[in-house]
Formats: sequence, C-alpha cells, structure tokens
Amino acid sequence: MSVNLSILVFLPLLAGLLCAVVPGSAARWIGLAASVLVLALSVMLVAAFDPDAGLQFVTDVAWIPELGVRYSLGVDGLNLFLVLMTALLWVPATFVSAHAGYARPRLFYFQLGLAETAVLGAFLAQDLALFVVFFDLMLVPFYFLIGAWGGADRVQATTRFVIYTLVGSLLMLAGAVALGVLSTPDGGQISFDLAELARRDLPAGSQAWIFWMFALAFFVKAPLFPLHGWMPDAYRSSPVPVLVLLSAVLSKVGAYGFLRIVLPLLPDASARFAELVILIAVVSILYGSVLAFSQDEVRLVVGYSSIAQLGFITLGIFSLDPKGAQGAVMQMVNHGLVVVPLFLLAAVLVHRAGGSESLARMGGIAFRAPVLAALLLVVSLATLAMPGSPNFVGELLILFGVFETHIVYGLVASAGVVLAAVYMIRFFQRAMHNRVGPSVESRDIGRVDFAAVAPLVLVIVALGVYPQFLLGRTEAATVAKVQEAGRLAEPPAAATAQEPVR
Amino acid sequence: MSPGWFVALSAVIFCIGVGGVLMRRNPLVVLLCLELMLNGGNLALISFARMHGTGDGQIFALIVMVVAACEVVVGLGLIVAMYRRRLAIDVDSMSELRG
Amino acid sequence: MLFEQVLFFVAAAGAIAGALGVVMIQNPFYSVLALVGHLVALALLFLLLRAEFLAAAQLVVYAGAVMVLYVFVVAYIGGADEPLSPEGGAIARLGPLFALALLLELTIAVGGSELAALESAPGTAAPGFGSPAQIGALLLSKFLIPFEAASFLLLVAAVGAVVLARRRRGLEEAGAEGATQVAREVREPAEPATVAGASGEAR
Amino acid sequence: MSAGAYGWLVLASPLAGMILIALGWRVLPGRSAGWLAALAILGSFVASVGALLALQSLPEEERAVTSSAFAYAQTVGVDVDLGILVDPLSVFMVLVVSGVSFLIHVYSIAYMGSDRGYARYFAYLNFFVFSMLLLVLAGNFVLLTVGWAFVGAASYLLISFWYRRDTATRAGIKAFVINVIGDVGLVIATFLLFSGTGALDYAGVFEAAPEAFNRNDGTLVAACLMLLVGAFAKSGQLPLHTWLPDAMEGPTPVSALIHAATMVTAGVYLIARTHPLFELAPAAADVGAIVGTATLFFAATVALVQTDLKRIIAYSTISQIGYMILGVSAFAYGAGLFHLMTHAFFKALLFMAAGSVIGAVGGNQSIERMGGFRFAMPFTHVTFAIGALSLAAFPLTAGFFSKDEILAFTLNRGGTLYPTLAVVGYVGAFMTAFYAFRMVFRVFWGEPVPEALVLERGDMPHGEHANPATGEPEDSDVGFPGPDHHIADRERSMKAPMFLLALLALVGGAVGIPLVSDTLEHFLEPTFAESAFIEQVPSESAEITGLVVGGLVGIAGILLARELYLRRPGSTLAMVARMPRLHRFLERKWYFDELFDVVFVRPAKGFGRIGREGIETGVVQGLMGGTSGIVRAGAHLARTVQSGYLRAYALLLVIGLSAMALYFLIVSA
Repeated sequence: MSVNLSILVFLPLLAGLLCAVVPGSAARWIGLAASVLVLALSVMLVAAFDPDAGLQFVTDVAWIPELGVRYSLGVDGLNLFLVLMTALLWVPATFVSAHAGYARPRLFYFQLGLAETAVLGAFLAQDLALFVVFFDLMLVPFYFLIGAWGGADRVQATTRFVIYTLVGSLLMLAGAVALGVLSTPDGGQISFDLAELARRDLPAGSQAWIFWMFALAFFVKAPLFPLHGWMPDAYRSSPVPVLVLLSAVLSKVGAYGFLRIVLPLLPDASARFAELVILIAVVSILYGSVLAFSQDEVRLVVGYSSIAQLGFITLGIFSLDPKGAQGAVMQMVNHGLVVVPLFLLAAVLVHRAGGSESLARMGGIAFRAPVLAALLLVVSLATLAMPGSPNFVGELLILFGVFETHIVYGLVASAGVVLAAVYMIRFFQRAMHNRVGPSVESRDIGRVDFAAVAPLVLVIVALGVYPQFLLGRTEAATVAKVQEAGRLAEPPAAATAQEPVR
Repeated sequence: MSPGWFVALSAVIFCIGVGGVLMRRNPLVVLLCLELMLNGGNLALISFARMHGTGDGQIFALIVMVVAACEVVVGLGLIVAMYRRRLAIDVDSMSELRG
Repeated sequence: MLFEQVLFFVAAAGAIAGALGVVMIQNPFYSVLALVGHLVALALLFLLLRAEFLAAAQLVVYAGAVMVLYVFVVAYIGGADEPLSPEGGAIARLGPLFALALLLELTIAVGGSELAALESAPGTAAPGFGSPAQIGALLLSKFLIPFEAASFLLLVAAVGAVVLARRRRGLEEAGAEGATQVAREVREPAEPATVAGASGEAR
Repeated sequence: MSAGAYGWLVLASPLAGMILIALGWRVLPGRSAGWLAALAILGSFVASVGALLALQSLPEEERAVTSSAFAYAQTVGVDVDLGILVDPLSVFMVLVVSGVSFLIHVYSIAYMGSDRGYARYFAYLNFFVFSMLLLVLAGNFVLLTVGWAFVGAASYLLISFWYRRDTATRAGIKAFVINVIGDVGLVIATFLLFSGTGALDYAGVFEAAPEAFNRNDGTLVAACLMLLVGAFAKSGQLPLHTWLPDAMEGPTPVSALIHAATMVTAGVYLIARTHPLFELAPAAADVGAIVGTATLFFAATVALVQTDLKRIIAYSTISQIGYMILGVSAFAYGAGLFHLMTHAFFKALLFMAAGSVIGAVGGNQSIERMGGFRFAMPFTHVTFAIGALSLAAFPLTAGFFSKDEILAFTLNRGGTLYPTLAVVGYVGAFMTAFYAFRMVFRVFWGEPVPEALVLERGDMPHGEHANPATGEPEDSDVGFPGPDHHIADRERSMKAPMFLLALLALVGGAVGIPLVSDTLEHFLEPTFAESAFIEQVPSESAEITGLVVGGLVGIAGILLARELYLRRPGSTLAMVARMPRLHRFLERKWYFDELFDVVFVRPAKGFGRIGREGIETGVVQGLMGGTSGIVRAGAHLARTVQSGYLRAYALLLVIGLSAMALYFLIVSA
C-alpha cells in the first residue's frame, strides 16, 4: 500500500477550489468530506509506514533547476504523526464550522482547504525552499480567516499577526537563501535539498546568524516569550475553528522547523546557542504559566498555557538529547490533541455563560452537564501532563533530556509542571464547580460538539495507554536529527572555547 | 604651479559655497552659492585634467556647466513663480513638504 | 614661471574674495556682481590650467549669459535685504561650522595626501590641449552620449522654465486676494485646507 | 492461576466497575451503583487473596512475580513496560487497600444514600481504588508515578465532591497542587536513579544501585530526598501537610478511605518499596526519620486544640503517618507496615463513627456542638471508643503492638539520634492518647445536646443546610449533600463494616505480637530479604520494657483526658485563658497556611498581575513585541527629519559628507 504525498497535500486545496464554485450550502459538506478523506489517507500512511526505512513515499522532481529548488516531499518518523495530527484535527474544525454556518461559506472553505494544504506541505517538504514556500503560504489563508470571519478588533489582530509572522517569514526566507548559497561548495551546484544541505558544511560563523533568522521565525510562530505579542489579540478575535487550528497546528510548524531544519543543518550554531534557547524556553514556561493562571478570559488561559507548552517542546528539542527530542515530538502531537478539545469545550462554556468569555461569570454547571464536565476533566488533566496521559510521557521524556544535559534549567522547568496543575485545575474549577455563575445556562454538551470532541478525547486516552505506538515509529528519525548537534554540544565548555566566532 | 594649489583653492571655494547655502535664506542667493560650489568642483576637475594631461576632466566640467545652467534656469523660474504668487522669498517659509 | 605664480595668487585672491562677497553681501544684486567677479577670476585660473576653451565658455556663457539672467530676476523681484544671521537659526549657526569642518578635512586630504602626482609639476601638456578643436573632437566622439544627454537636458530645462514662469490667467487676482492670508500662513504650520487652496489656485 | 494473573485481576475489577458506573450513571436504579462498586472491590479483594495464596505456594526466593502487558514507552534508552510486580509487600498492600476499601464502600452505600451525586461518587471511589492498587502493584517507577498521580486526581475529585462549597473546591485545588509537587519530586527522583542505573523498573534499579552509587553518594541521596518529597506530599508530612486537614471537606467515607486508611499511607509504602536505596543512602533515611518525628509531634500538638471533629482525626492521621515514616526510615519495615495496617483499621473506624455522629447533628462537625451521645447512639459510641483505644495504644489493642514495635526498633538503632526520636515518639503517644479521649469524652459523654435528646426519643434531627466550615447557607438545588442524614445505629450496611473494623482494631494486632507471633514479618521477609537490618531486632527485655512503657504512657494520657474533661469540666478553658498565645499558635496550626500564603501564593499572584498589567502591555505589546512599535518609532524619526526646511536637508547632507570624508581620512591614514 502506498500513498502519494502530492495527492495528500493538494487534495484539500482541490476540494477548496471546488467549494469555491459550488453553491454555498454544499461547500461545507465538500470541505468536511475532503478533510475526512485526508484523514483516511493519513491513516493509511501511518499504517503503511515502516519504522526502519527512513524517508518514505518520496516524491522528488526538479522544480526550478536553475536555483536548485526541488519539489520534494517525504515522510519519516518526525513528520508522520504531525501529518496525522493535522489531518485528524482538521476534521473537527471543519465539522464545527460546518455546523456554525459561517457567512460566505464558499470562500471560507476555500481558505480552510488552502490552509490545510499549506500546513501539510510545510510538514512534508524535504526541500528548504519548498518548506519556505509552504510556510509563508500558511499566512495567507489565516490572514483572511481571522480578518474576514473574526470577532471584534479583528483588524488590529490581523495586522499584528501579519506583521509579526511576516517579519519572521522574511527573516527565514533570507536565512534560507543564505543557507543555500553559502553552503554551496566552490564550483558546485546550489541545492536546497534538506538531506544534501545536511551533508554540506557551513562555517560556524555563518551558521550563527542564519540560526537566529530561523529561530526568530519559529519563535514567533510558536509563540515563545517575548515574541508572543500577536497571540492575545489573534486568539481573542479568531473564530473558534480557526483558533483551534492556529493554536494546535500552526504553532507546531515552528517547533517542527527546529527539528527538521535548524538542528541538522546548523548543528554548530544549535550547539552553541542551545543554552540560550533553553533559557528562553524556561522563561516562556514560567511566564506563560503564571499569566495563564492570572487570566480571566478562557481563550487567553488556554493561549498562555500554549506558550508554556511550546516552551516545554522547545526545551526538549534544545536539550539536544534524543530523549528530549523524542519527548518534544510526542508533546507536539499531544498538545495539538488536547488544545483542540480544550478550545471547543471552552467555546461551549462561553455559550453556556451567555457569551461571556470571563471565567468569573461561569461555574457550577458540572451537575447538570456531567458529560461536558467529564470531557473537560479528561482534557484538563491531559493538558497538565497528568501521569497516565500521553502528555506525561512527552513531558517526562523532555525533562529526562533536559536533566541529562542542563539539570538546573530542568529543575526550574519542573516548577512549570506544578504551575500547569495550578492553572488547569483553576480553569476546570472556575468553569465547572462552585456556585452557578450569573446568566449561566446549565445544559449539557450538544450533539455536534460532543461528536467533535469525544473522538479526540478517546484518542488522547488511547495514546495515554499505549504511547509506544508513537514513540516506536518516531525514534529513528528523531534521534538522527539531534545526533550531530548533540555530539557538538557534548562537552559544552570545550566546544565553545575552541571556536570563538566573532 | 602644482595642481595641489588649484585643488586646495577649489576646496576653499566649495566650502564657502556650502557655508552660503546653509546660512542664507534668500533662494536667489542660495542659488548663487550653489554656483560657487559647482565652480569649486569645476576647478578641481580641470586641475586634474591638467595633471593627467587628458581632456576628460574638461569635458566633465563642461557638462557640469550645462547642468548648472539648467539648474539656474529652473531655479530662477521657480523664484519668479513664487514672486508672482506673492509668496515670501525665503527658503524657511517654504516648508509645506514637512512629514 | 614666476608670472604664472603671481597670476595664480592674484586670481585665487579674486576668486575667494568674489565667493565671500556672494555669501556675505546682503543685497542680492551685489551678490550677483560679486559672483561675476568670481567667475572672471576663475576663468583666469582655467587659462592657467591650459583650459582655454572652458575659460572662454566660462566668461561668455557663465559670467555673461547666466549672470544676466540673475541680474534680470533680481531686478524683477527687487533685491529685498535679509539679515545675515536670522533668529532661531540653529542651522545657520551650525552651517558655517560644518562648512569649516569640511574645509578642514579637504585641506588635510589635499595637503597631507601622499599623492606624488599632486606635488609634482604638471606634465607638459600636449599641443592643442584644451583647445576648442580637441574639446569638440572629444565631445563628438568619446563623449557623444553625455553630450547629447546634456543638450537634451538643456532643452527640458528651457521648456520647464517657460512653463514655470508662464503667466497664467486668473492667477494674479487669486494671488492678490490671498496675499495677506498666505503671509500669515507661512509663519504657521500649514493646514490641509491651505494646501488644497494653493493647489487649487495653481490649477 | 499465577500470581501475576491475579494481580491483573485485582486491577481490572475496580476499573471495570468504574467504567460501568460512569457509562451507566443515567440508568442505574436506586442504590445499585453503590452495590456494583462494592462488588467490584470485593472482586479485587478476592483476587488479592488469590494472589496471596499463589504467592505463598511459591518458594520463598521466587516470591517476586513480574508480569508485563506491553511496552509502554520503549525508546532512546528509556524502557518502561506496562508491568506489575507481585511480591509480599505489594500483596500485603493490596489486601489492606482492597479490604478496607470494600468495607468503606459498603458503608458508603447507605451513608451517601440521599445524595444526588450517588453514581458519580461511586465511580470516583472505584477509580480511586483502581489507582491505589495500580500504585502498589506498579512494577516500575513510571507506572508508580502514574498510580501516584491518579490517586491524587481521585483525591481531588472526591475532596471537591460537594463542589458548590467554595471551601471544598479550594481544598481540592490545594490538595491537587501539593500532590503534583510530590509527583514532580518522584519524576526527578526517577531521573536521578535512571541516570545512575539506566533502569526504570524496581528490580533493575535495585540491582544496579550498589554498583552505580557509593554509600551516601550525592546523586543517590538527592534521589532519595526527592522520593521523600513525593512521600511527604502524599502522606501529609511537614511541610507539605497543609492539604490534608483541608481535605476533610470531602464526604466522610472519603476521609476514611483516602485521607486516613489508604492513599496517605502511600509514602510509607514508597519508602518501604525503595528500601534498598535508602539503606544505601542512610543520610536520606535520617532526614525521613527526623521529618516523620517532627510531624508526629507537630500534628499531635495541633490535634490537642482543634474543635472540628474531622480535623482532629485528620491531624491524628498526619501524626500516625509520622510514626510509620519514622518506622520505615529507621529500617523497621515490618513495624512500619504493621502500623500502616492497624492504623487503616482503627482510623477508618474512627472516621466512620465520626461520620455517624456528624449525621446525627445534621452535618455539623464542631465538637462544641456535640455531647452526650453515648445513650443516643450506643453502637457508634462503642465503636468510636474502640477506635480511640486502639489509637491511644491501650494495651492489647492493635495500635498498641504496632506503635510500640516502631518505637522499640527505633530505640534499638542506637546512636544519639534515634533514641531521641523514640523519646519524642513516646511524648507524641501521650498526646495521642489524650486527644483521642478528648474526642470520646466531649462527643459521647457530658451533657446531651438537643440532637442527642431527639435521637433518644427515636426521631431523626434535621440539620439546617449550611457549609460546616463557614456556616454559609448551602446552595443545594442540585441535591447534594443529600437532604437526609444517616447514622450507623439505624443502617445495617453502615453497622456491618464498622463492626468488622472494630473487631480488627481490637485483635488485628495478633499478626505481630512481639515474642508471640511474627506472621506479618515472616510474610514480608522475602521483600526485605537482602536488607542489612532485617536481623537487627530488639532484645526480649527491650521489647517488654517498650510495651510496658508504651502501655503506661497511653493509659496516662487517657486518665489525664478523663481528669480534665469528666472530673473537672471547664478546667481546659482556664488553661486556654492562661496561655492564649500558645493556644492561638496551636489553633492556627503553627501558622503554616499563613506562611505558605506569604511565601508562595502571594508572590505568584503578584507576579501574575505584574505580568498581565506590566509586561504584557508595556514590554511585549509596546517595545519588545513591537514590530509595529519599531516601525512607528522609525516613522516618527523619519517624520522629524522631514522638517520641510531646505536648509535642514542641506545641513544633513553636509554632515553626511563630512562624515564620509572623515571616514576616508581615517581609513587612508
């Protein structure tokens, strides 16, 4: 059984184009059907995946031969589950939007399809230039989705979102070009192929600044402190289905970029700046956690918690230890899996509270809404990395990796685990327990929302029982990605002392 | 005479012109000072032409003169237009292009 | 040799005096006259540098034609005096300073430069150097394109000057009634309405 | 069937019960959810007995059966199976847990009878038992952590079971967060052990530890201290104890099961389970012993002055766990676990009886409102008194033998530290006896309160619906806590478990009477076979002296309580008046809550506010995150430069020109 990755990538776009021409009422069902089809393809992909075979299902043709740019897609352990996660999460997002009935549905589902194509492409691209193209393409549909279907203040939100991500994207574009040009050996042919670039040497001095160009772009996307300025506004204004994708999928592209591009291609710089990035990650964890428990708006509680979670993921990656990287890959998937139901349930809660986003106006509905409460409980516990949840396995591996290389930062980051317990339990309790808030309607979760959330919760539970399903398949690729940088970072003092780069 | 003298003189003239442009407010005089600067430049060009023994510098100077003439024509035209509009003949009063 | 040196110093003194005159004299009319003197001195210097054609051009075109234009305009608009150091002129005060700094730098560059060529006596010029014939030959062969460009530039400038200074109908009347208003506005930041009004008049 | 299979059965039974009840909450009629839950736990108990028999049939050196279901996480050097370990220690724990849990489930069937959260309650309770069994059966540190956290979550859910009370939800958060601190401690310890030994399962770690670590090796001591953090957080030891008294917000059977008999003793189990490590790191064991002793003393002093009946028992629990921690830290594993078992019996009994009394006064928990119930509730009175006797270590009760064995072993360790700790332990025992009978005399003796008189007439008093902690009226529109109260004297399903437990509290010590029977110790021996301390038992004379001293101390405490509360009522008020500061200090529980508030809670909240109001708006939005801010500032600068003044432009030009000239001058020089 083989899966053509180009079909997987461009199916959503084709469906989106179809949506754009059919009558509006049919568009939503076409969009939904396409997302389900993509999910089916991804499941087939996972089923056919061979953990020991390296890069698989490769599509590789020349695209712009003069510039050495190739159209090259491929699956390995690193992106396999991210693709599956993207396809999986797109289904409830489309499902919920289909029932929400947005205005101008043809355009909406076109944008949604375009976004899925861009994200899948970014995950699957095996050519740096192609990655940059898909990475920047992601911005376009989300700009329109937030700007046209968003809530109050959407203009300011989109402006900020676009400026931040665009600056990041441009930096990355410059970095990618520089990387390709500078690594071309004398008389050699320029290439952006990731495997080829990893083989070529780049002087440590050039690596340093190229590293930061990529790092800034990915930090913004994640987002990490202090580059999260776009997050509160964008989260506040996005329509719910877009919000879940923004938080669950888009943020992972940045973290994924570190593993796919930065670590293998810029190992010297990664080893050199690992400690600094870890510091940023730790600050993000603590800052995001503290802010999450001092927020009153549900979306922002989840939003700031995402900063902390992405901090953990970055921490794992830059521990430059195979355990940490494995944990990071696992945690990327986990975070996507929990944050979508979290936002969807939050939307239900907001609806029950008469449209108010404020936690202070919620509460007390657990008894009349036991299913809602149970779902939120499972998701909340998973979010705070309760042992037994998949997030625990991810976080455990991340912490093991960090302890291995930077134990002090690891210990500080452990405080983030405790803070996560504080903000998630606070969130659960404020939303569900105590006295009934003013103008709260105690009614259980609706059928549509249940159908969107329950399967995801089941996946979370299943992955919590058997995380090896993921870990066994990702191991080979992930370890290969951090090996070089990890080796360079091995004696941390000696490596930096030998190469004092201006 | 060594060309150094001429070049030094051209520098002096040029700098006097610069000072004039910066100090005077009458656009007419500013234009005159510009002429000074251009002439300073011309002098240097011709000195170098002499030094190298080629005519290139002189041609350059000639072209500068042409440009200077054009500048004078347009500049004076502007001044006349301003005068016609009864605008104050003062460079400081013409600041409507401020950002 | 001595004659050349004497001539150089005389001409240089004349040129500097003329230049200073342009900058210092309050009345624009006399400034123009000072510039004429300056240009004549320069023409002398050009002669010393064996640029006969340019010297002639300088005298005829510059000191002659261009300066006449100046005199004409000054006479037309009336040589309104202005104080040399206007109030509130940080720029006016800084200007000479920077001009002086620039002069200092240039002098250091010229004087301290190790360029042997500058110190050495000028090489013997080829016969016919700087003559109209040579200039003409150069202009029509090696520098044909700059030459054509310059001539085109002159044409454009001439047309432009005509357009700028052309007398337009209705302009004078509008200008007359708006004169006091304009005089006030130039002291204050321009209101958008004023800009619109001004451009409206231009139409 | 093998012991391993029985082990899985032990786990499966409550899990199945939980899933059934959770899915069938809408259709289960009447009290069937309760019976179903109790049945599930009974299944667990039966399977435990099966495991016991299967284990006993094996030769002694093979009595550690591991069984693995599948690879849980097996990657990059980390190797975790979803596996269980069945050995005498875990079977002992499983028996105690499932046995006591079964009795408490039966008790709850009636006690929670009128609560509308009935099915939810039993689903949670079954989940708790599953988690606890997972904790004790886990075959590696990761699975242990999973069970560890699950019981914490179950505890949270049950503490805030009556979630309309904000005191309950607040207590729940506190318990959960402190438990997570313990989880983090466990995770760190797990890593430290992993980095040294490369293994995560018990057998692998214990096998490699002697080679990987020297005696009192820094890493190992750190690991053991982190294990202690986990143990202290779970077992309510100083300074992580503050959640346990607050946890009394939960329904009383929950307090009996989770916060007295089973979960809070997990720390003791953990130390016993990892004893090979502590024996390699005696420095950490000393810390455990000292903290245990400090806790037992501290909690006993606080229990002297509290007036909330459940909180008195809660502090008593903290204190008794202090004894157990002292025991296992002093390497007296048999004694510590023996006390764990007897404590489970008598403390569960005390809570059940207390629940009955609380029901009788309509949900009120203050002993100021109680008194004279001995004729109104004779059964409750007798069982409570038996529990108190056992707690007070009255001679020949279960608590008497177990507590004295701990102290005898501690004395026997020699040196200066351990005898000192043992002396403090005897002082604590005296206070224990005193506060135990303070409860008995104040609740069941003295002048009958109105509720007692109503009961004596054969009616059931109806209390007002108010939060017992704050007195604010209950928001009971959802129907819980239920409108009716249930007392043991009227409900057979409450009576039966209490009777059984009373019996066990009296004669349960038979498995470990010094010099007479050593059934328990002999049974546990395979687990601790390689321990260096297993042979270091106190001499016969020391044992007898210890028993006599312990018995006298207990009787003295009871007599003092009788003197103060029965013979001379009101004399305690005079004492309080004479020492108001000391009383206040004890009443405020040594100001631990206030200390935590100042040290942790307020700074965190303050930082949150600074972050939200200062950093977010100022730094992130304005300057740091301000790509737009930078652009705007740049535009402003450019606008300032674009003054419109010709001469200003010219000046800039000249400045640039001079700068360039200067540059070339410098370069050429």
